[in-house]
Amino acid sequence: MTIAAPHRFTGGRRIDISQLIVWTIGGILLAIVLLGSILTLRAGHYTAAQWRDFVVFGIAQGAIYALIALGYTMVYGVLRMINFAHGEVFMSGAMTTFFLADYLNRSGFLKAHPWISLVAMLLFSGLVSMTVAVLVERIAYRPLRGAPRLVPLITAVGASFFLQYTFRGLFGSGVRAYPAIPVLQGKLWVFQKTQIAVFVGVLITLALLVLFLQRTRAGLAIRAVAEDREAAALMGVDVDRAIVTTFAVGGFMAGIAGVLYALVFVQVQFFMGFLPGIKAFTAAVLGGIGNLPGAAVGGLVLGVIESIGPSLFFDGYGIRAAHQLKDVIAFTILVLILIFRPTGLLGERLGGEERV
Amino acid sequence: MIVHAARRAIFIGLVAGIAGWHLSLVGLIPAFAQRRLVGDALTFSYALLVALLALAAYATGRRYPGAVQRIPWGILSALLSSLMLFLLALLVTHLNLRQILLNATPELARVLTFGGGASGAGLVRLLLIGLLAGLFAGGLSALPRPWGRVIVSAALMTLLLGLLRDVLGPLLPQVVTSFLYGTAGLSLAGALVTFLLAAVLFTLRWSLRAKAVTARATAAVPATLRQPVTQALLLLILASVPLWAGLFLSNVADFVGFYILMGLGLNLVLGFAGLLDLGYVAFFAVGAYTMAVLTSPEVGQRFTLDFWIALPIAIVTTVLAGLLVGLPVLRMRGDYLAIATLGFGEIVRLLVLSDWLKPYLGGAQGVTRIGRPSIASWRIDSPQEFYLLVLLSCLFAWFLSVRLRDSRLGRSWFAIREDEHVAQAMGINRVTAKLSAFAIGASFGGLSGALFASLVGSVVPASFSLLVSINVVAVLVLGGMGSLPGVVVGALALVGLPELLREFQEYRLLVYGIVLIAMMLFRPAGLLPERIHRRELEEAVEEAREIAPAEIATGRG
Amino acid sequence: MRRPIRSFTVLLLLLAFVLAACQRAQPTPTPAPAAQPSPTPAAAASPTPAAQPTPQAQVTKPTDPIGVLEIKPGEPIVLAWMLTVSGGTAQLGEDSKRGIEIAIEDLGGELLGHKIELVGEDSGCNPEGGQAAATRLAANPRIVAIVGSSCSSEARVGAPIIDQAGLVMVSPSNTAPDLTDPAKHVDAYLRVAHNDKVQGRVAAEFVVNKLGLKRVATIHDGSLYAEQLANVFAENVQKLGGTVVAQEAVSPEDTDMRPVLTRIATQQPELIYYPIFNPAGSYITLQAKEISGLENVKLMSADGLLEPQTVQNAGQAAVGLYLSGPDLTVLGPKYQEFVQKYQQKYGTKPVAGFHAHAYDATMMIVEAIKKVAVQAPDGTLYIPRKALREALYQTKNFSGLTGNLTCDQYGDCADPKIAVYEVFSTDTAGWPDSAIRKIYP
Amino acid sequence: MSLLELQRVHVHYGLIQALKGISLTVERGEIVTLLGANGAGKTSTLRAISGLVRPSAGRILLEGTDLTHRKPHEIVELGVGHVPEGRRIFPRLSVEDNLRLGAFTVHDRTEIARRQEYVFTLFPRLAERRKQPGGTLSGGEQQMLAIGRALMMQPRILLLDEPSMGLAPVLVESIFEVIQRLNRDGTTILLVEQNARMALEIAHRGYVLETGEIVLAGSAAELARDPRVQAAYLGAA
Repeated sequence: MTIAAPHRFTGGRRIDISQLIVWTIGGILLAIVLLGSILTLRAGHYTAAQWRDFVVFGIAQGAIYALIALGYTMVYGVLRMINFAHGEVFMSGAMTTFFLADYLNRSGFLKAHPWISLVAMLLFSGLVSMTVAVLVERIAYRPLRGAPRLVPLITAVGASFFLQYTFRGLFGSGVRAYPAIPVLQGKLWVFQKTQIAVFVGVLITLALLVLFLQRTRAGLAIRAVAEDREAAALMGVDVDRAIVTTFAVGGFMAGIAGVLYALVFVQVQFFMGFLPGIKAFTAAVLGGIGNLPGAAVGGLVLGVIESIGPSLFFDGYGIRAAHQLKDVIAFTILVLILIFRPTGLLGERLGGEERV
Repeated sequence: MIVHAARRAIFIGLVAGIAGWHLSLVGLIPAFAQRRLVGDALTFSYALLVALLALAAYATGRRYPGAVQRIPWGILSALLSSLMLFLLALLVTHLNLRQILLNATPELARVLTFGGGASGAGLVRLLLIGLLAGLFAGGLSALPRPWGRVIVSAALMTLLLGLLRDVLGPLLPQVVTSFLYGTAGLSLAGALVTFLLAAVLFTLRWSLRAKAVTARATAAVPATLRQPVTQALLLLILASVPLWAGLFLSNVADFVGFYILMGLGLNLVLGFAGLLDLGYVAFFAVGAYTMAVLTSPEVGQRFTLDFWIALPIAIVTTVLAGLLVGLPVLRMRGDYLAIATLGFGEIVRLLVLSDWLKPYLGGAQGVTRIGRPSIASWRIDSPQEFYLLVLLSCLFAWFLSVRLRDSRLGRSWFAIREDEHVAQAMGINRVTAKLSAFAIGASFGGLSGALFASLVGSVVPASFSLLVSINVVAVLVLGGMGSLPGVVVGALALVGLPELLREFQEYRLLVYGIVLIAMMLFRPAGLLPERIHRRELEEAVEEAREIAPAEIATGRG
Repeated sequence: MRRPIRSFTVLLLLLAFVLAACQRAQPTPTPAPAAQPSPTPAAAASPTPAAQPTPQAQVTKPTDPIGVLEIKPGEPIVLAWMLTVSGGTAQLGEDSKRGIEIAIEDLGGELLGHKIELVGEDSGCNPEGGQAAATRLAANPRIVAIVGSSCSSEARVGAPIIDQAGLVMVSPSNTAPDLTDPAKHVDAYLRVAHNDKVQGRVAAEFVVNKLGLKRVATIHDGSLYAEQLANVFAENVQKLGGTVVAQEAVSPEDTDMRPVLTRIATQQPELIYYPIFNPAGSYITLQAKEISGLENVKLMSADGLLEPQTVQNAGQAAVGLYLSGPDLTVLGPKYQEFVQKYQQKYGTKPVAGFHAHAYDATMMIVEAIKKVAVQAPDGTLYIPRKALREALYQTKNFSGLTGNLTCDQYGDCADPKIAVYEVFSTDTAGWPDSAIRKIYP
Repeated sequence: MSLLELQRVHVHYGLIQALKGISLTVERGEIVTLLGANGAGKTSTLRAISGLVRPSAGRILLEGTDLTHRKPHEIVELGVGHVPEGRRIFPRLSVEDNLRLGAFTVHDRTEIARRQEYVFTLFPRLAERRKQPGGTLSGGEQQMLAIGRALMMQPRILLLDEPSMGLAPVLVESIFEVIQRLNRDGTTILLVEQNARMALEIAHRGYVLETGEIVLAGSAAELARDPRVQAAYLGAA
């Protein structure tokens, strides 16, 4: 005992020093942000309405992140793996549905029956994304289940490239513009109608998802597999099927997100999934990965910080083109959350087991 | 039994057909049709289509012991794939799909049917070629042991030589070039000679290995001398590259060198210590920008340092950067570490891009007029001259890696890789071990970046995207994590080869994705696996299959 | 542990040896076997594939200080492209590549009795891509000339390499001013794209003098092109007595521009100038008017957005948008015909803005080849490289799709007429006339 | 035909061989116990039966149906219940959800409710905590939940792996009572147990495993009398 004690002591102290440095850096960052915010607010460039607008824009963007993040979080919760290709699943739905939307628009159906068209687009996109997600799982992930974690991460990166460039090859590299849906044009209070549509979409999807997980047999199976795959198998749960269901549901949501994205941002392109994919992952981590409401909250918070952050934090220092640093803020948040609160804002759920 | 075999043949035939559809519709097949490999007839796309059909036949046939079963089932598969291709040709010709699918052109139909068009003639041609491919693949696998392999290797060699016409042509003596190559690709005679030569060579190699002649031949040399002699020979060849390789190949070699350096650096972190760093590009960027800022008159203090002074400063800066990244992520593992480091990588890129730091780092304009090294009066300027510097750095990094691997520190990295908790319980100081992995690993990346900046002469933020990090990880994965020769092989394959085939860059990332997935599925330990790692990984994958028997693996799907 | 050290010493010795060899053998480093275009060794030795020179050939073979390319009967004339065809900027290069392909098709795939072969390298829109592509092309002695590069960053690094190899390049889309700056210009470099100095100045004159607006804001997207152009514009506005109230930046992947626009709104600009690309450019167009404080702001962009997609993507919001760019009024029916060919061949409308420039670059090169090539009686074609360059520099009033091209001594060949257009309709069926009209000068 | 029959079953984990040709039978209505030291292969035997590991050789038959290459969930549907070592309840799911998972193969809602009532009468403590997450239960309650969960599927044969592990002696008693009661109600049981004395008390027959092989077999009474068993597992001098 006496021999072991000093050793443990020094070991402990060294970790403390490194932790101390980390905490100091964190503290400095916090101080910079706080000081910047105070300076900005005192300078008073922005009106209250403008601050409100920042929040509104952030929520609209964040809602998209949230929808994509739900898929990340589900897959992570069940499989403990980052489905790096999820951004591409999102893209595949949006890209493919463009042709449907374009067809509906040309034939005049879109104008005549906007709601039916919208539902058709959402379903179509969901189905395409679902198919892609399931195929990716089948080919790139399932044969490697149980292999070291790095392995599926690498196939996921591979799948991501494969999908991006397949879509580029099939449909070209050009930017395509979705037709406008007449009923969703214009503003309602401070929001664009499309933004409201996205927001409502997120709420409905989240609610359906929670219901699905809590109330259905398949949902129960997924939750069981998320906690203990082997024990679930011993209960008679078909683990493969539960995992496929997870990918299918996550993919479907990504497809929905794709169309909603196109409603707000109009333009789609083969490259469009990459950055939202990473941001959505950040959102999922922010909310506590594996936690469904967390993903939604994380998405919104990230959106708002990205929108408001550059002005709030940096304007006071008079930094040039502060908006350019918005992704720096996003990634810094990601890193800080991982360092200081790896379970995210709401803590992780869905899954069990210790990780990190 | 028959039913099962038929189902299998049909399944594989369909899969190959779908693969053919994919390759056609993404534009690979039409693009490759421009490239003639042998004579005027054999284009790259024809070779690819035939290979696809033959592969289908081979995959179907390999299950069965004898030619009697192999050949017919193989032919069935190949014919089915041919039919699928013909169907695509028909669709493309008769439906106007171009509004949606860019590559659904009449041209595609022509290529797919080997020039026959979507008509009876095309169908006959396709089926005939399917039949031949099936026969060929079945017959090949039915040949006694070495011959099938020799023929395939020689054929691949010939095609490769044809493909690399523009690279190799200028390097070879005029006489050889004009004999081997026609107006485009190999001439028929050239192809024949190449094929025969390659076949002889491969046969020789095979029989040498079989009879262990190599062992006896080398045994003649005293054991103490053997290694230095082979090493010296290897080094001589390596060092002489700029003398024979020419401008372009030397440039490619330099870039391969940069990736070898980065690969060796990441190998310390990922291969040895098992820490997945997806933001390795950060160190490359720090090295490059330090070099740029210190030696270019354009930014910062507007004073310039000599390359040789800037280089060590760049390395020290990256070591510091390594520590800065390493410290906060000490407690992280696995996915979380990967994502956090990815975040760091992006942050660095975004900062160098920003207008905010433009006065110091050049912003979007980047930095140009970066200094080049000179020794006495000799200015190292061209890729050829740079190559020697790169080679020297790579060798240095290699030796350092070897020393580290066999050192106490190396062992503690391995221990952490295997099980962090156990390692800590054994008295390994996790903090020191991890930080040193990050710091030393970073320094290789910084060295690479500094050389890169100096060679290219200018840096812009776009050069430091996430893709670089992923590239380096892929280099390790392909070669085999933890394996030093693997890094070299990986860099040659993933950086060198695509450079040689630059005109197909459009498809580079597509192929890249396929390679990453295929490697993980079929050879997870890499091409040149490190010994310990291989066993471990294969067991894990094996176990994974046992627990959740994958239909793909057992072929029941 | 002694082993590595010993081999290291061996290596060092070897390296020293090689270094010495290098230094002696190659004062100007060029690939030994591909050395014919090297500037120093006298031209006497240069007409290289002189393995079996025919008597007639010797009679007509021209000499040239940087080499003569010999194309035997049956051999193709090799043209090369050096464009970005991968990654996020892929469509820019792809679009130009198609312009070249159509040009070759228009020539019937033949020139002076030889087939035209097109080879190419991806240059990835970054310096190392430009470097790799340029060295690759430089090492290929069969190449006559290069159409490229796509991005200015590639050309900065690539042009000196191309120059050293004795080749010549004509860029369809580089607009960065420094490339033809007398201090930095290299001999092998020409471009048919306009210099942004001109565009930025014209845009500023239009804004200040014609519209009478004084308070402007600029946005760039972190690309070399956008940043330079935004800066040139800002400088010129200030010179003309205006104020630049905000200089912001976005990233090309951004989709929600409202926050940055709100930032700009606090400075109450009268006009926002954002010389960037799609999709980011269309996002700004779409979202600007939604911002309170920017309801009446004028929007202006540059040639990066001068494409039908801008109008398609932004829809009604694009109406009233000003776009500077090459004077399309001179394009007329020839251009329309070209676009139709494009659409027929590739099944899509042009995906970026420099297809016509690429076409012109190709045709300009072809004209120059026709001027300088010497045909031997046996059909062998000789193309003296220096003469080819000079012929290109002497291009005068070359009537291309993008205007009448005349090259100056620093390689600027573009018709320097920059016009400002206004989008007046969302109908892109008859682009450009159906959607935009020239309003300045 | 025996209810369960193992024929020369081999199991490998990578290079390590865990089972070297195990053959055993379990008849309808029996309690059969597997005895053996740690690492003897008891758990591996159960895992092989329920499909969690795939035997490298040999066959496993359930009333003549070959289980050898089936997936775990199919084996469950054929009527093999398995309470794994360490209980493996789902800690974040409620007690009810845990039980519902036990009856996952049953589709009839009223039947599920009936079985749940049965489990609750067997373990009244669980009824009190039905909404609570499984992870918040005490060790004994978790074991009850684990067994209750296995009962929900009403298996033809129940594989129990170390049900007494980590429990207080009083609880062990009651667990064993439940096991016996189940058996009386008609469930066949294959029991792996460290506590050989208690196992042999309730079992009809037993097998003794050493390093992946069966070294002894016989009725529980015979085994209890066997001096080797006494020395190694019953702690008798």
